[in-house]
Amino acid sequence: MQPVPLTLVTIIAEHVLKEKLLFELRQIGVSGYTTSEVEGRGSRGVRASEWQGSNVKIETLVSVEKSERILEMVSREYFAHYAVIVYRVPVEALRAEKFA
Amino acid sequence: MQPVPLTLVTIIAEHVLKEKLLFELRQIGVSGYTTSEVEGRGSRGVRASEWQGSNVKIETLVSVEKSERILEMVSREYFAHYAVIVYRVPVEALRAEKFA
Amino acid sequence: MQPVPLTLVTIIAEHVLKEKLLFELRQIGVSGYTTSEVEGRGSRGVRASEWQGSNVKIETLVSVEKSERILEMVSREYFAHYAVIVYRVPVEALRAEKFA
Amino acid sequence: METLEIIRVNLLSPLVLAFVLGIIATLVKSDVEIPEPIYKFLSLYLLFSIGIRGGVELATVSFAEFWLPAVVTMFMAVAIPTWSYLIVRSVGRMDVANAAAIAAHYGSVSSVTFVAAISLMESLNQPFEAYIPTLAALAEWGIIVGLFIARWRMGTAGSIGDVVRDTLAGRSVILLMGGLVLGLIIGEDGYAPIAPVFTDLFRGFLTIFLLEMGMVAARQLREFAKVGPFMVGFGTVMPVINGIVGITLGTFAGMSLGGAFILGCIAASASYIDAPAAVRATIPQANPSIYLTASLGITLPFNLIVGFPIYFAYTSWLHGLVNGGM
Amino acid sequence: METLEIIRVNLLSPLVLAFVLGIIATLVKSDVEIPEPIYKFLSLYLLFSIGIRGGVELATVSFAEFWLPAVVTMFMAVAIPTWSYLIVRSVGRMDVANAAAIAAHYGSVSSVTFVAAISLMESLNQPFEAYIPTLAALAEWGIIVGLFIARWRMGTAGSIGDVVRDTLAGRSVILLMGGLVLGLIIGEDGYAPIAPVFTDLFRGFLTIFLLEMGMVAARQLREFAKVGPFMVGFGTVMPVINGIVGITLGTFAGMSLGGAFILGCIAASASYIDAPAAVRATIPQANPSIYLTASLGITLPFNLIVGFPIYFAYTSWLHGLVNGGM
Amino acid sequence: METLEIIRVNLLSPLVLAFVLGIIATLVKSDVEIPEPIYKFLSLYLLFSIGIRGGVELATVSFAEFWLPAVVTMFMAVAIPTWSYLIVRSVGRMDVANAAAIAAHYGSVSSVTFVAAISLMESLNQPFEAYIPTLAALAEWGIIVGLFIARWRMGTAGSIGDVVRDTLAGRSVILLMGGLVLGLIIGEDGYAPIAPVFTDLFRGFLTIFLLEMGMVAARQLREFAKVGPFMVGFGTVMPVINGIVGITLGTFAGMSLGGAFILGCIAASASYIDAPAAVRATIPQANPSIYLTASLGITLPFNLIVGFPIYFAYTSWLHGLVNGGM
Ligand SMILES: Nc1ncnc2c1ncn2[C@@H]1O[C@H](COP(=O)(O)O)[C@@H](O)[C@H]1O
Ligand SMILES: Nc1ncnc2c1ncn2[C@@H]1O[C@H](COP(=O)(O)O)[C@@H](O)[C@H]1O
Ligand SMILES: Nc1ncnc2c1ncn2[C@@H]1O[C@H](COP(=O)(O)O)[C@@H](O)[C@H]1O
Ligand code: NA
Ligand code: NA
Ligand code: NA
Repeated sequence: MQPVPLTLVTIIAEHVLKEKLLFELRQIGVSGYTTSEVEGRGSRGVRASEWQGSNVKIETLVSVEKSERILEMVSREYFAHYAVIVYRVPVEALRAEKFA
Repeated sequence: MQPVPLTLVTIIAEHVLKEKLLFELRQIGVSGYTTSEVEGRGSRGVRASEWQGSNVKIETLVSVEKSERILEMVSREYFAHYAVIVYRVPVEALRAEKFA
Repeated sequence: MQPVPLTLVTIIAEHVLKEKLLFELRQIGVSGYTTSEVEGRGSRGVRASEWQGSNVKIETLVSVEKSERILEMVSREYFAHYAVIVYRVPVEALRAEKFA
Repeated sequence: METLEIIRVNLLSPLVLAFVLGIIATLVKSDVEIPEPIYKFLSLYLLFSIGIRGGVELATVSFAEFWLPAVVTMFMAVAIPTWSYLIVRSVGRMDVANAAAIAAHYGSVSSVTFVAAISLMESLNQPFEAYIPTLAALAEWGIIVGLFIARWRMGTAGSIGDVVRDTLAGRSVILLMGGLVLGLIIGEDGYAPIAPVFTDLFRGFLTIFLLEMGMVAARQLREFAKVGPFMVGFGTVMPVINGIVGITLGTFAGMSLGGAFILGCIAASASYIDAPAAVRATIPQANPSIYLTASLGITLPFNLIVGFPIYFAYTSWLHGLVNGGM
Repeated sequence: METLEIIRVNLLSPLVLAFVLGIIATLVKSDVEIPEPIYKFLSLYLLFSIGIRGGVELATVSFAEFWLPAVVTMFMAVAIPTWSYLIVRSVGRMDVANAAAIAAHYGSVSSVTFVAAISLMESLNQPFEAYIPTLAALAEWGIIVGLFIARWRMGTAGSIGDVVRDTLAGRSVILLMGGLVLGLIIGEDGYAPIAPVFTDLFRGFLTIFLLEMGMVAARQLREFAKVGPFMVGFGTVMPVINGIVGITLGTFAGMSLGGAFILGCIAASASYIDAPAAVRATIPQANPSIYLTASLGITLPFNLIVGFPIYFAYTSWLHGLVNGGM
Repeated sequence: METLEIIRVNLLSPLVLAFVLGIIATLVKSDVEIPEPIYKFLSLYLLFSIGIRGGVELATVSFAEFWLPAVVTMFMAVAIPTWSYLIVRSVGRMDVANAAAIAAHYGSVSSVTFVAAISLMESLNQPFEAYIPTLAALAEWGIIVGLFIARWRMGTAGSIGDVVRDTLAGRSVILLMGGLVLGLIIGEDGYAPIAPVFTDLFRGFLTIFLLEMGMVAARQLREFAKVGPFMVGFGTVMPVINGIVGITLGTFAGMSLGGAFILGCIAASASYIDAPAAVRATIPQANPSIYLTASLGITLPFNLIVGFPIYFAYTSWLHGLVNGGM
């Protein structure tokens, strides 16, 4: 099985955005995602969820095109008011067909 | 200390595979690994562990050759019946001798 | 919004180093970081925190220059006596101004 | 009971002392820690327990005695956010988003204040109405009113529909009302075998919970400087006003001394879980430093330590006046 | 006790009501949540408590009364998976992997059903045999039988050796049998100081646990559509058949009314933790949607709500017949 | 009580049996697991409970009876790490870093040993001094002495200032001393309503905690081979010496039988949480396999299973001698 190039997009956001972001990812048509609980510190001060202690990290393997749309969505919808960062890195994955 | 190129292989799998995968990684001779609890959604439906809520993410820093063998192992043993994805990305790490 | 190149530095260390490492990162002037609880196995044997079960993973998005300083700091201060690994990977992120 | 005596009883109760110990532990940077799952469990347990115990007694309540307190509570769920909003806007000169956010917090209920108020009445052997959990659930609606104000004044404020649904099906409402129905159905006999958990452990678990809340409040208090003098004043004066209104209305609605006191505490308290989450999702422009620090860092300790004796003294005095003696 | 009365007692018990509340909370998408560590702890506590309490009474048990029920349970651990397999193959027309997977589930024990059955007998003041935890541990072997069927019919099914070891050293077995031995050694006197935790809190903690199990079952129930009508029928009829067999064999093996009822519930229940994990690891071809939804989404609620009264009515009737009156 | 009898009582107590069950569960590779948040909560609960209960009784304590035991404890906090260091250096021939690390461990307190010692006295109805939690808090200073030795002999050993602060504001100290003050303030009356949690549940929760500690100790025991024969000897002989010293000093300082026994256990025990964390941060050259395996894998089980009867027999004998009969 030959590895194929894909893009891994990582979003780190305050917890209150979790369901919204996953909903938007499904709208964009990602084939799957993986979430985990993280903590963090960035440019924003206290957040509503901070005393409850956590951010969410969302990782999704997608095509380059979809990664563009995700970056665009996050910056358009959430950058203004929320604590959120997003980055992407090219990776090689097996089973390309899954991530179409 | 000069950073050296290595490959970071990430496996995300349903929890029931954790011990098996780590065993296989040790067989392949990885120098170490890091695991964490994640949740996820992919192409498979409900899984045995799903109502208990979690996948495992296994990350291991290895040489390119070993990364080939890991990808091959995962695809051979687990792709058919299990919820598992695997990808790799080139990184730079310190202490190359550790990851021989 | 145009993605800009940055470096993602990942440190995995025994838990007892968490506060010290974050302190050093702030000294170096990182704009933020994200931490999570992981478990792991490497070349070192039992560690003080091991029976309590966890390592810490620290991820920080920085410029290449700062990534150099972080690698240098970790190798200088912690490689001799502690269980710690560090690696970096180039990524593309939005909002470059944040990570100056 | 005299005012001094009630101050003493409150200040020297295990609950308040544990809260203060939590504050101290944080100030001296201790690593004392109640793990989050335990915190969440205790919070669920306390609400569920209050619901069930209310339910067990509920059989004796008639609609006649219930409807007026319910109307009064609904009135406050509208009125308190409204005047909170107006005060923050006019006196505090804050923008619409922050004012509406604060209104949503002070308009709804802090479950720990509510639970501690019940516990105080129990420890003073002051009976209170079995339907009290229902009033707490109704008071949760204050959040929605706060968010409606935001939408109305700002044109947009996320989807209010979701918030209404989330509030109605929210943790606190389900646990209080679900517990109430469960208690009503099982009655005294069904309750007996679970009483060791839901009655006997209540005060001790609440003590541990307050240890944690003290730590949480103290961490939030560090943001003190950021909120400015207006919010410090607001965070201490507003609860007293709301508390007095709640007690007065409760008393005239025919509630017992204990019941009117608890309703006053519901009114005086500011939400620190449900409101922050709802506000963050719908009014992201508002600054969490302000509303969280006010409700969690200022009003919560104020109510527990200073407010309770004031409210109880006022309730006693008013009941003496209205009913001609306690 | 009359059948109607037992239906009432069961339906209106805090346990079943908490379970139903959990189902409702999930259906209305509430954010009520029992954190996973609490869930795991309660599950450990309940099994350990049953083990210890059985052990404390065990001194009075003679081998003579124990051996027949033990043999009967071992027989069922072989027979139930076998006929479950045959029924799923012939009537359900499923493939070998899925049939064997289902056999492993219905052949073993749901610990929550087992614990709830014990609690029901306690609340009805029906005594039962002290060695009951041993029977539950023996019944766990049904998993292994299910996996043997898979290996035998499919040529390969992972390493059965591991599964045997995992079952013998599994959580449930260690807690039940370890608790039993511990209880036997400490006796009444040693038990007294720990009784507040292991006896007094039992019913209340079980109530909270069932609140969570209701949420879990309801989430699984959403997969309902995927399993098809056969599995819905199987998930409700199979437990009744197995339950009746268990009760009948238990009764003829000389067990008390309470004991035979509990053995029936062991037989009727389908594992939702140990079996899924073992099956996933050894028969990955089988579809978890099917076996998990059947055992967790259908059979668990069925047993708790509908099954218990049926099994108890049958047990009473049979005991009346055999022993000439209750 | 005779020595054989105390061996029996200790070995067959639920606490030790649960500990042994934990060891067995780990040896047979069972998946029994106490989730970490539960473990942390129980550990907090046990210390807090001991603090509060001590505080409730503290009103009766005069400074006259307290000061000598306090001085004795402070003496031991200096002496025990010192002679531990010297023995490890001279007999064990280890390097400075490892010797100082071991000194810090054996110089301070294992909270589970301390709590279990208190529980043993309670179950034997042996009264002990209310100020005992203070002694445990003082004994924590042994860690600092160990680290001072490291700094003194090695030139550098991280920042001792931080360690002093961390020890003074550490979890154990805050919970024990905070609980003590809380208990002192609330008194008997204030304690009554929280007694169901802090008194009644104590022994049962400790049993569950020891189940987990057995698993932890057994996992650590696997490192046995790595530590070598000297550490095995040290880990069993050193506690006996320290225990006897503690008991003797306590007795001559006028403590009761129960109190002297507990002080002996404080002396005999080796820290397994606070010391490892402090040592790892300040003496990273020291090998955790050695100090953790010794304190957690060897000394902890030794004290709980073998040490307690020895210490109690010695305490009884000494008290008989000094006070002319028990
Ligand atoms: N430079 C960074 N590196 C890694 N994570 C970051 C960085 N900046 C922010 N974050 C994460 O993103 C979250 C939101 O960041 P911010 O919007 O800057 O407050 C933080 O809580 C961190 O978890
Ligand atoms: N496109 C994706 N991006 C990130 N994680 C994924 C993706 N697809 C699947 N996963 C993860 O891999 C697990 C198994 O995927 P699957 O086999 O597709 O069900 C999921 O539960 C996710 O945690
Ligand atoms: N090759 C590796 N790949 C991934 N993580 C590693 C690797 N080696 C070590 N680690 C992580 O780094 C920690 C410390 O490693 P070590 O210093 O080798 O004991 C381990 O506990 C792992 O979490
Ligand atoms: Na309010
Ligand atoms: Na069964
Ligand atoms: Na010691």
